[in-house]
Formats: sequence, structure tokens, C-alpha cells
Amino acid sequence: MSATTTAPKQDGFSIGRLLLEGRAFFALIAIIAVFSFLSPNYFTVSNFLIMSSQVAIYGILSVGMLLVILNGGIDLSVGSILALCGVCAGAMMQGITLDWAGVILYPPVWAVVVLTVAVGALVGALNGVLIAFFKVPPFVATLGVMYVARGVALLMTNGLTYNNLRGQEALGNTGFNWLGFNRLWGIPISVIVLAVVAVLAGLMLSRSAFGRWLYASGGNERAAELSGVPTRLVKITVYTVSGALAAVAGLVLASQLTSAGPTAGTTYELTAIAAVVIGGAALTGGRGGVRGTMLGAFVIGFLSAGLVIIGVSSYWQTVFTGAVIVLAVLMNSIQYGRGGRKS
Amino acid sequence: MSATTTAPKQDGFSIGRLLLEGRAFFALIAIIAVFSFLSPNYFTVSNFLIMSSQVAIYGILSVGMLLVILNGGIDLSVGSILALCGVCAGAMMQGITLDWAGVILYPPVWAVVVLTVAVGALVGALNGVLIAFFKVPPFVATLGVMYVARGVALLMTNGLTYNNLRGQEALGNTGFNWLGFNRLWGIPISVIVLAVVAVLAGLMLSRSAFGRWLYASGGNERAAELSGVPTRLVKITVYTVSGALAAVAGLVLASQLTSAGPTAGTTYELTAIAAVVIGGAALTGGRGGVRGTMLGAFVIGFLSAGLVIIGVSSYWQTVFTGAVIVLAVLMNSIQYGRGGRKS
Amino acid sequence: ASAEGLITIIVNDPANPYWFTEGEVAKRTAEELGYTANVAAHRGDTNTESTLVDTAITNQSVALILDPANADGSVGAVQKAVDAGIPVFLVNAEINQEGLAKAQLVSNNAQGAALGAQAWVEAVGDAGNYVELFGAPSDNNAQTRSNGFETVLTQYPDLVKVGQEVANWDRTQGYQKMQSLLQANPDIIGVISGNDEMALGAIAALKEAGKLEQVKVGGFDGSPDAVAAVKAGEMQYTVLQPVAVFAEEAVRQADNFIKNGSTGVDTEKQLFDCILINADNVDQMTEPFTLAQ
Amino acid sequence: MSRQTQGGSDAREVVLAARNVAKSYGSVHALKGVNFDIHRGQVTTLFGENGAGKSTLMKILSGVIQPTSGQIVLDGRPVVFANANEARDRGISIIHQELSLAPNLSVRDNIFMGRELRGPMGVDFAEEERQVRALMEELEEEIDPLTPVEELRLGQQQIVEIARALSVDSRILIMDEPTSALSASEVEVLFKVIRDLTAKGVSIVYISHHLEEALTITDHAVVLRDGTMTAYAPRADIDLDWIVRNMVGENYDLGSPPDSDKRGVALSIRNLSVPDATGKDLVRDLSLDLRAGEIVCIYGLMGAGRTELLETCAGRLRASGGEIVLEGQEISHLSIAERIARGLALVPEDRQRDGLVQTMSVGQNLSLASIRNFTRGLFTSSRAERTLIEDSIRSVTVKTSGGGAPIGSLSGGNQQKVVIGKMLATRPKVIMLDEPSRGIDIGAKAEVFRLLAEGARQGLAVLYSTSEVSECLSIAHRIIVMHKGRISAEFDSTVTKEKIMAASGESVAA
Ligand SMILES: Nc1ncnc2c1ncn2[C@@H]1O[C@H](COP(=O)(O)OP(=O)(O)OP(=O)(O)O)[C@@H](O)[C@H]1O
Ligand SMILES: Nc1ncnc2c1ncn2[C@@H]1O[C@H](COP(=O)(O)OP(=O)(O)OP(=O)(O)O)[C@@H](O)[C@H]1O
Ligand SMILES: O[C@@H]1[C@H](O)[C@H](O)CO[C@H]1O
Ligand SMILES: [Mg+2]
Ligand SMILES: [Mg+2]
Repeated sequence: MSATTTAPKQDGFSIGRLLLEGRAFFALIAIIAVFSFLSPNYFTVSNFLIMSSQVAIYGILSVGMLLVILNGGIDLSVGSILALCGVCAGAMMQGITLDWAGVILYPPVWAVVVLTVAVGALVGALNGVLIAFFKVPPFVATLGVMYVARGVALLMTNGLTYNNLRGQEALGNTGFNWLGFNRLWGIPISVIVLAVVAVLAGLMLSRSAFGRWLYASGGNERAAELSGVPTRLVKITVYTVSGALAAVAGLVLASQLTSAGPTAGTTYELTAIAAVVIGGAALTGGRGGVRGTMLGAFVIGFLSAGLVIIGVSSYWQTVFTGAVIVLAVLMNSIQYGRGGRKS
Repeated sequence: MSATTTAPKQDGFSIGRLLLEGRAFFALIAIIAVFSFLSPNYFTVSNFLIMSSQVAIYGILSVGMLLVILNGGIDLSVGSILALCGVCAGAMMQGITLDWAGVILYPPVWAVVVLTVAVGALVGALNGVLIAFFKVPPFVATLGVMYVARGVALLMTNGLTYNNLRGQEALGNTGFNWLGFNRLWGIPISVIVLAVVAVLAGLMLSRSAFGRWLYASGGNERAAELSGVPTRLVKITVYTVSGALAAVAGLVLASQLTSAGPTAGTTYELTAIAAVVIGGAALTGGRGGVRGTMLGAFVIGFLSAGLVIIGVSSYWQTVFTGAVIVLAVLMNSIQYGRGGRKS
Repeated sequence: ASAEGLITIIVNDPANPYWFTEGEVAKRTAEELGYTANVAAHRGDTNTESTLVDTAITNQSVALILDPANADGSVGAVQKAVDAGIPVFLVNAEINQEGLAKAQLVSNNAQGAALGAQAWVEAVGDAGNYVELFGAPSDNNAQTRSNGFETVLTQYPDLVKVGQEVANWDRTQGYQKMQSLLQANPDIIGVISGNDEMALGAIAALKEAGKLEQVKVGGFDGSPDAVAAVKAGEMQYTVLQPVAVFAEEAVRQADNFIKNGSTGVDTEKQLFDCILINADNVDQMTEPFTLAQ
Repeated sequence: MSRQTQGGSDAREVVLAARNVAKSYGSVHALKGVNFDIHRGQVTTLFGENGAGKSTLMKILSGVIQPTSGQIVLDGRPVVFANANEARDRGISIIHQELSLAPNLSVRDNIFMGRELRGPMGVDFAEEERQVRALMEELEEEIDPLTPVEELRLGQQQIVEIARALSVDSRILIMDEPTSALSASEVEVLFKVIRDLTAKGVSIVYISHHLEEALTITDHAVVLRDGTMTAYAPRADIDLDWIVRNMVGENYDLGSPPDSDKRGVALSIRNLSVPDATGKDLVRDLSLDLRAGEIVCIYGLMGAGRTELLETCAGRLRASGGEIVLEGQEISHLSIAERIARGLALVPEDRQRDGLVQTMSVGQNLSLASIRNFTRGLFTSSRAERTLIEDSIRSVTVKTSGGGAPIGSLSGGNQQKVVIGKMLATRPKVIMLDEPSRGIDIGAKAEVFRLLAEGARQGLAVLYSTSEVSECLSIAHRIIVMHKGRISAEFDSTVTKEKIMAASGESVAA
């Protein structure tokens, strides 16, 4: 299906390797070139940083999606989990009322972050259990959880948006907007979060036993199982990680907007899947890598930001997004798919 | 994967066969029983007819989706095609301005219907060609077309909705609202359209050579090909039919609403997929049937209508929809999935 | 006098506080008058709306309070309810056909837009570049407000609109579109927005870019979050739509109609003037969308 | 080639044993109370028809599945293995009958998946790679540890599978048909490795449908039939006859060339070349004529290009040059379906992947290629179809409860007969069979050959490929040997095995 990193090869960055990632890489270069030509404001450091911070949300989701897709699954629930977790964080920042004790708890921001990620992981684990133990096909399980998580988010807030996420000095829970607003060495924190997530995932895939298990069970689950790979554990883990990363994305988004609403993240799952696929991963599992997925996420993000910058109508933006998804994958099929034996 | 009709069994209706369709059938009975108990307005002929005419839209889409899924594919573009075709029909009803000739053509309603279905089939065929000839994975190809078709629909109308679909006596193009408003023998036309589509698809699947080809190529494409099945033709055909049926659904919807807007049908693809899966079809292809899919569509339609009738908040509706999707499929896995060989 | 029967209330999407309040106020009023009430949401989908209208008919509702999904696309649904003998009262958005609904109660969007644009010029000044965030094109209000802004702002030749983006009334989209607009036009001095959600998204983007001092933002709706932003000095003003007022009024007219066969008001289209909320009067907001007079 | 068993070896200690082991799948009783011993440092061979329960017994002994009743005894003590890992930890490893490799992973990753060597920086890839190189050297294969498995041919994949089992250092090694895709020289190497292992005290269980080959390595033979053990004997007491008699109850032979009157040329292949994805020719300028009523066998080593030749004739692969002429008409431009309609049918090499639709019933598989024969107007006629299915089941003697049975319920041999029956139902003039006997038992093999001979008698032209020399010397009138894409020799049915093997480029050593 693809010529991209299929498995834990030895690491190290090389231009040759990048070229192998092929179409996603060239698509990105083409996009940057075209928009830089069309608008003087595109090719600037500040714009790249802003675009990257927009990419961060999708990028974080795509890393989780990549793991799921490598496993041969799909996760439609990430957009809803993102919203649910944002709302949970929002609720915690408003204080947790313990009726029986008559007190309101204001957890510090680090605790909010930890608890929110735990919620995301838990919902993800629910996906995993449905899929690994109850043999519900991933598409169906995550579709159901997508609806349920969205509904719960709406119920929790009664449809409203939490607006006050700054916390108060007096309550010791300030600092939530750090994620979305601050910069380290001039780079937005969200971009740094994305980089850390991507590097960790990349290391996990290429260096750890778990990474090999993941590729193996995505490539041939039965063979992996017979070889002693704990395939169920792998499955549950990838959905759990995907849920946790959706929570991270939810936190970053809530922090950027300093508000958390239950309708956030609608259809983001499709964008995340598109990024993974443009990045050369096969939906049948076992093939793909973090670098490709990152390129895919940047292709989508840089394209849509560019279209806004040059002032293209939002309808054309929709058309272009679809066309780029198909074209990027098409180029791949034409390049590698023909002639060779089908697997 | 499932115990439902896996392939053209010998025909004839029987209770035993229905029971085999299992969970979808029982889910439907349970839903009807519960809501009839909760609301006096539920169990009435008029309500069943109304609910059925609502189901018609999803039902027509699901039949097309079933064919695609039997083939081992998926079609994410049906919601967008529905909108695009509705808008096309709307544009034709407003008259086609031929600038060079300085005239406005008002095609009669039958021509509008034929042309609209042709547009849907064409977009579907585009999916088919991308998938069969360019080897783009179905998820990606139809995802791209989903964006493109939606964007084109928005561009065509500049985001606005066509309202005047009744035509004018003087122009000889009246009758468009017949589809959505009229009844034959007391039954809404949309329900009759659904029944005709379902019966034709059922016959095609169980009695025609094409049906057999479809099951075979969904079950094992390579084996089918070597047995002389024209697998590419089958593939292109199912996506074309799915597109054409999306157009039919678009016409019925536009006629029911006497208006056609470019944002219609958003996320309907998910509902259609859910109906097919609840109806016992396997997303891996080769297993499933029209009867199951119809049951699935009615389960979803009757559930959501019932929740509205008893006045459940729309948030809870979201939660229930997700839960039912998972539960219906879960019951199946527990019943048949354990112990047996995996396919 | 207590009344009987079910009043069905259909709003757009309760995830926007504006519509949420609309539904809540209507429901509360109906219950005060002795009716039972259901609130449902069509989320901008005309098909869902049509389904909900079917249900209202099935449930033998005595009246339908509807925030239509689409000025053109909702005509059929309204017609259906009318054909079934249910009086329909439209709130917030209009349909492009008169004589169907018993009443259409909407904010005076043109007046509100003009009010907002004037306040905007006061805050921003009369020279410089600015951008506009546009609501969902399927909603007439989006165009009406944009036109209203235009009418006022074109009187200032030195104010140049350098960008306009559709952000579909949505906060996240407002945020992302604003980020890119800022890149394309780093020198802007103001943002005028078709509603508060998009304005709040823009404010988040501006804050992040450190440009909230330089760029002034005006909203529309008077939603609680916007009110808080006005209080905090982050938003210059918002135009309060009297949604709480007309949602209540719609139910009262429905009640009149049920009991006396007439709404008690002569015209079908009834415009409710909007009120400017800025730093001066923001403290008078008592509850969501309600200003103490 | 054979080796003398050491005297008194039967008395050697039993390391692993099955006691009254039974296994049922619903109503299918795969094993009905089997006793089976594995002796230290010896090779125990397991013979039996398709579906006799061999693989089932081995999966139980290696912890992959659990018995319905009965006991496993390891070193004299009863044990229970919850999964394959537990058995592996106790020194038992298995080479599965079906390849169980992840095609997307490299050879190294496949060999160590599930039991990674850990280093300070995660997995110790360098050490793993070193060990793989050593293993490949031992197996005399030039396979780079970093090659993705999907780029290897079937035989090399089987080598990887073997290497994986060897890399474990187990005391008991179970090999379920390890050589079904190996060439004779590769089998030789494997046998050498097996002897080294037994010398070190490792116990081997060996399963194969290549009876003669298995006889050369065995110390004890056990025969399973219908889930029960029917015979047991040490090497000294057994010969081919004994195995066949105990396996199937009677003696089978693979037949002899039928007396058919050979008429005109049915299929003519002229100067055919077939390239692979890189443009290298897998079949080079090959010409071959096949007459009606004639049976021709193509012998060759793995990778000789037989599959490409047959698949090109059938229309799945495109030729780069040459002609394919069916009954006087050039057919190179036709689709697979059109070729079938004109009377050219292929029974593919891999019946699971290319032959059967697993989601369909036995009957639907049988009728798949001849739907046009029972289509009346728009619709198929279920009566005509039923007749066709019943006729096929009878004529190719499929053992099944009926046309409605799921295809997965049949044994391998019967599945193969379904694939053949499916193509025969198209009433072909020429039938090509790519390794029709792979993985099927001696009884089924004999029946398949009987079917082909019967067809030829009625004027059918038959072209089949095989990797077993003994199968060349059965029903074929002519034997063609392929080597590196060309015909390297042609013989009539009186040729000897040695000559065939020599022409194939195979070493006839040992
Ligand atoms: N998972 C399963 N479910 C149902 N039946 C099974 C299963 N596995 C094996 N069987 C049945 O058990 C019987 C024994 O199968 P087994 O695979 O052990 O045969 P075998 O002797 O290895 O045959 P072969 O020579 O073809 O490999 C067969 O009838 C088979 O169909
Ligand atoms: N998937 C593949 N990709 C690349 N080359 C292949 C592939 N499969 C086979 N080959 C190559 O094609 C050539 C012919 O292989 P093929 O398997 O068709 O020969 P064969 O005579 O039919 O042998 P057998 O069928 O017994 O394996 C060999 O050189 C082999 O390495
Ligand atoms: O008038 C309303 C409000 O502005 C809301 O914020 C979005 O939808 C419009 O119809
Ligand atoms: Mg076996
Ligand atoms: Mg071969």
C-alpha cells in the first residue's frame, strides 16, 4: 500500500527517508510554495507558529488515531472525547461541589489536567474493551461512543459553555491558560506539546517492544497472537491512548479559547483520519509512521490556513480539502499501487 | 460475524427467518413496546406512517450503503451527494438559464428527477473509479468526495436554500411535491419509494447474477476475480447505485421539505452505516441483507421519533442513539461472536 | 386561568446560550400559563426540523413555537404544521413567506446592526483596516446584520474592510479564522462580528497574539459570556437581542390565540428592538439576556 | 538418505504426552480421546488424512488451544497451559501449518515478535539481527534480516517460520507441515538441522503429507484417523504401505496416464514472457502445446515461474510478449471471465486466498463460476442451480452435509475438490491446476487425479503443476520441467525421478 516506514527500522533522520514519505512531503512543500507566492504574509515565522498551533489540536488527535489505525481499527469518538474532556476540565475549574460535605473543592490545575486525561483514557478504554473483549467492530463501537460521549458532554453542561477557566489566585487554581497562551523559546506551548507527543509516540513505535507488538498485530493479528503478543492488551492500550490524547487536545483547545463547550471538536475525527491517511498509513493496519502522520496533519492545517489567508471563500475551502485528501492518496496509489502484486 | 442472511438463500418469508435476523428485530419490537407504553400517541397508524416516511430517507441511503458494505467498502459521501442532488434539482426547478441563447429552460419534473439521479450516479461513479481503478481506499476516496460534493453544493447556491420547488402551471413543471406530500392507498409516496427500492435491491441480491457477484467479491475478491466475476465492474456499480440512491433520497427530502439546501444530509452517512451494521451486515464485506438493513433503519428511526414523542431532552437522545447502536451490535457479538472461528 | 394541552417548542441548538435561553424562557412561560411544554432542537437541519414538526402533530400540540432552521427551507415544515391545524409562532429567525405563521417575533436585526456598528466606530475610530466575522449563510440574520454593519461603516471612507470569513456562529471557528485573518492582515484595528460566540473566539485569538489592545471587538446577542467579556473590558460592546422578551411574548400570543382566536397583535412580523450593552450599562444585566430597565 | 534408529530408543524417556485428550468444536469431535507420546531426542511423525485431527492435537500440546477433556503430562507431571506463551516458557514451540507471519514486518521482527530482546534503549535490535543472521546461516538461506516478509516468496517465508521456532531453544519442537512450500534442497537442510537438534536431545514432532520424505527422518510413526490413534510403530516396522493402509484403510495409488485419444491442439502458448513488477522476466519466451485429451504435468522448483505461467494464461497477469491461443483463437486480450466462457479454467495455487469465498456456502462456491449457466433472463433459477450443485458434489465427490454447509466446515482436501468442481462446472475445454495436491492427503490426492484422468478420457485438456516428483509420474502423458522461467526438459511418462530432478536444477544429493 505504501512505501513509508512500515516498521521499526533503525532510527535517524535523513533526507532520503523524508523523500520516501513522498507525496505528503511534496504536498506540504507545494502548499507552502503556492501560498507564499500568493500572499506575502504566509511565509513568515509568526504565521508558521500560529498555523502550527492550529495544527497542534489535529496533530495530537492524529497521533492517537495513527496508533489505532496501525492496529487495524478506527476511532470515530475522538472529537466527542475532546469535547467531553474539555467540559470536564471546565467543570473542575468551576469547583467540584461536594454536597454531603457542604464544601466546594477547587483542584489545582495540575490535578485538573491529570483527571481530565484520566477521563479521556477511561472513555478510550471503554472503546478498547468493547472492541477487544466484546468483538464489536471498531467502526461501530467508536461510533456509539461518539454519540454517547457527546450526549454526556451536553448533559453535563446543559448545553452551555464554561467560560471562566482562568481560576483564581485565592483558590490556588490559576494557570490553565498557560497551555494555550504561553510560549517557550518563542514557540507556543501547544506546538511543544504536539512535538513531545509525536516524539514519544515515534520512540514507542520504533524502539519499544510495544511498538513492534502494535505493528505485528496490525499486520496479522492471528500470527501476533500465536507468537505470544498480548493482542488484546495492545488493542485496549491504543484506544486508551487515543482517548487520553483526545483529552490532551481538549485541554489545549479549551486553554486556547479559555472556554470549554460541549459541541467542540465536531467532525475532528475525520480530519485526524485524513491526516493519518495522507501521511501514508494504510487503513488495513500495520503500515504507517508518526512522521508521515505529522506531515499529513501539517498538509491539512497549512492548506486550510492558507486558503483563509488568501481570502478564498469558505466553500472553496471545503472543495480544496476534499480534493487534497484524494489527490495525496491517489499519488501514492499511482506511484506504488500499480503493477505490483496485490497483497 | 453474523447469523443473518449471508447470501441468496432460497426465497420466501418466514417467521423463523425473521427471528434469525435476531437482535435488530427484537430491538424494534422492544422499542415499539416501550414507547407505546409511554405515550398514547405512539402506537397509532398515523404515527407509524409518519415515522416510516421519516425512515424513508435513511432507509434509501442505507440500501445503497448496504451494497457498498457488502462489497467490503464504505461510502462516506452519501450525505453530501444527497445535498448536492437536492440543490441540483432545486436549480433546475428555478430554470436553467442558457446565456448564449438568451432563454431560460424549465425542464418538466420527470426530467428533473432523471437528471438529478444521473448527477448522483455520476458522483457515485467517481467514487467507484477512484476505488476500483486508482486503488484509493474507499474510506479516503469517499471522504474526499464528501468534502468536494458539499463544497460544490455550497458554491452552487452560495450557501442559500432553494425554496420554490413547486413549479408553475404555466411553465409545465409542477408536481415536484408529489414525492413528499402525496399518498397512494393512504401510504406516503416516500414509504412506497423505500419499499420499491428495498424490494428491487433484495431481488437483485438474492436472484440475480450481479447479486451473487457482489457477495462473492465482498467475501473474497481475488477468488471472485479468478472465478470470472468482473470485480471492478461490480465495484463501480455499487458506488454508482449508492450515489443514485443518495440522489433519490435527496429528491424525496427536497420534496418533503419543499426546499433544497446545501447543508442537508450532514452526517447522514453515519446513520446509514449504523442501520446497515445494526441490521447484521459485516463491515468486512460479504455478509448482510436488505431485510436486516431495513430493520436497522427502522430501529434507528422509530427510536429517535419515540424519544422526541415522549419529550426526552435532545441530549439524552444523543446518548440513547449511541447506546442502541453499540448494544444492538454487542448482542450479536455475544450471541455468535464468541467461541466460533473468526472470519 | 389555567389552560390545557402541549406546547411544542423547537429551538436551533441549545449548545448556544442564546437558543438555550430562548427554549428555557418559552418553556417556563408556557408552564406558568398552565400548559405542558416540550423543548426540542433541530440543530440547523431542516430535515430534523420537519421530523420534529411531525412529532408535534402526532403529539397533538395546541401550539408550536419554532425558531426556524432556514429562512427558505423551513417553509415546508411550517406549512405542514399549519395544515395539521396547529398555530405556529416563529421566534428569532424569519421565514421568507408571510401568511403561514400566526406571528413572527424577531429582533430588529437591522436596527441592532446599525446600533452595533455605531458603537463599533466609537470604540475603534473612523480610520483603519478591519475584518468581519459572518454567521451561517443559511440564516437570514447573518446577511441582515452584515448589511446593517455595511450601511453604517461605508459612511466612513477611511475604514477599510480587508477580510470577511464565514465562521458559522461558532466559537472555535471564530478563533481559527481570526488567527489566519490576523496573519493576512496584521495591521487591523477592529473586528466586527455577527454574534457573540464568534467574537469570543476572535478575542481568544487576539489575546494569544497579544493584540487585544490594538484590535477592538464588537459582538452581537448579549450572551452571558459576552457580558462578562464586556465587563472585563475585552469586548467593546454587544448588542442585546431581547430573546427572553420575545420568547415569552410568543408564548403569550399563542395562549391568546388558543383562548380567543387571535394573537392580540395586528401584524405578523413583529420586530423587537435590540439594546446596546457596553461598559456603561453592563452591570444592569440581571439574568441571561435580560437587562433591568 | 535414511538413518538407522538406535536400538532400544523406544525405551527412551517420554518428555511430553497426551492422555485421553479429546477436543470438540460444537458437534465436531476433532479428537476423541488420543494418547500420544513424545520421546526425548527423537523424531515422532504424525500421519493422517486431512481433518484427522493432527493440527488440533499439536495445538493442544503447544498450549494454543485447550482440550475439552484429558490431560497433558510434561516430564511425568500433569500440566495445564493457558496459552502458547506458557507452553513456550516450558520449552515447547511450534511451527504452524498455516504461515503465521506479519507481512508488513521484517524477518527479524517476525522472528522476535512477542519475545523481544530488551536492551537499555528499548528493544535490542542489533542483537536480534545478529541472531537472525546466525540462524539463516544455519539454514543455508540468503535472507537479509531486515527484508519485509511480504517480499519473500512462500518457501522463504516458511524458512522464516522455521527459524522462529529454532530461535526459541526449546526442548520440544513441533513442526506441522513445515516443508509444504520448500524445495528438495531446502528440505535437506532442514533435515540436517533436525538431526543436529535430536542429537542435542531436542524432541521433534513432525507432520507431513509427503509420506516418503517424512519416512526418511522419523523414529516413530503415529497414525491418526477421525480423531483417534489407529496405529503406532517404531521406524524399523513401518513402510509406505503401512502408513497408507493405516491412514485410509486401503491402498491408494495415484493412477496412470489414461488412454484417451488425443485430438487437436486445445491450448497453444507461443513465446510467452511474463515480467514481475520490476520488469524482470519470470517466464521467458516459453512455448507449449496442449492437446485435447492430454494431461501435461509441469514440474519445477519454487520460483521456477509455474504460477506466473498459469495465471497469465488465465488472465490474471499480463504478458509482456507472446501469444496464448485457445482452440485456434488468440485470447491474450480477453478478461478472465471471457476466457472462462471460452473454456479455459484455472484452479489456483492458494485455495484459501484465491479459490474460495469463505463467506459463502459449499453450493454457492461450486456454482460461482458458472452463474451464467443457470441465469434465465434477469434472474437466476434456483432449481437449475440446485441441480448443478448436486451434480458437482456427486461428480467430484465432496464429503459434505449438503450444498448449504459453510465452506469452512470442509476439510482441506474437500475444499480443494470444491475449487476443482467449481471450475469443472464451467465445462472447460482446458483446465489448468496449480499444485492441486498441496496440503491434501493421499486419499484426496488420488481422487483428484482420478477426476482429472476421467476428464481427459472425455477430451479435456489438463495442465497441472506440482513440486512432488512422484506426482509427475502418475497420470501425466507428458512431463515438462521448468527452470528459471524456461522449459528445461520434456519427458514422456516413462522417465525416472532422478532425470526430472536433475532437469529442474535440484540437487539429488543424499
Ligand atoms: N476452530 C475450529 N472450529 C471448528 N472445527 C474445527 C476447528 N479447528 C479444526 N476443526 C475441525 O477439526 C477437525 C480436525 O482438524 P485438524 O486441523 O486438526 O486436521 P488435520 O489433521 O490437521 O488436517 P490437515 O491435514 O488438513 O491439516 C476437522 O474436521 C476440522 O474441520
Ligand atoms: N510476491 C512476490 N513479489 C515479488 N516476487 C515474487 C513474488 N512471488 C514470487 N515472486 C518471484 O517470482 C518468481 C516465480 O515465482 P512463483 O512462485 O510464481 O514460481 P512457481 O514456479 O509457481 O513456484 P511456487 O508456486 O512453487 O512458489 C520467483 O523468482 C519469485 O521469487
Ligand atoms: O440570532 C441568533 C444568534 O445570533 C445566535 O448566536 C446565532 O443564531 C442567530 O440566529
Ligand atoms: Mg493440519
Ligand atoms: Mg507456484
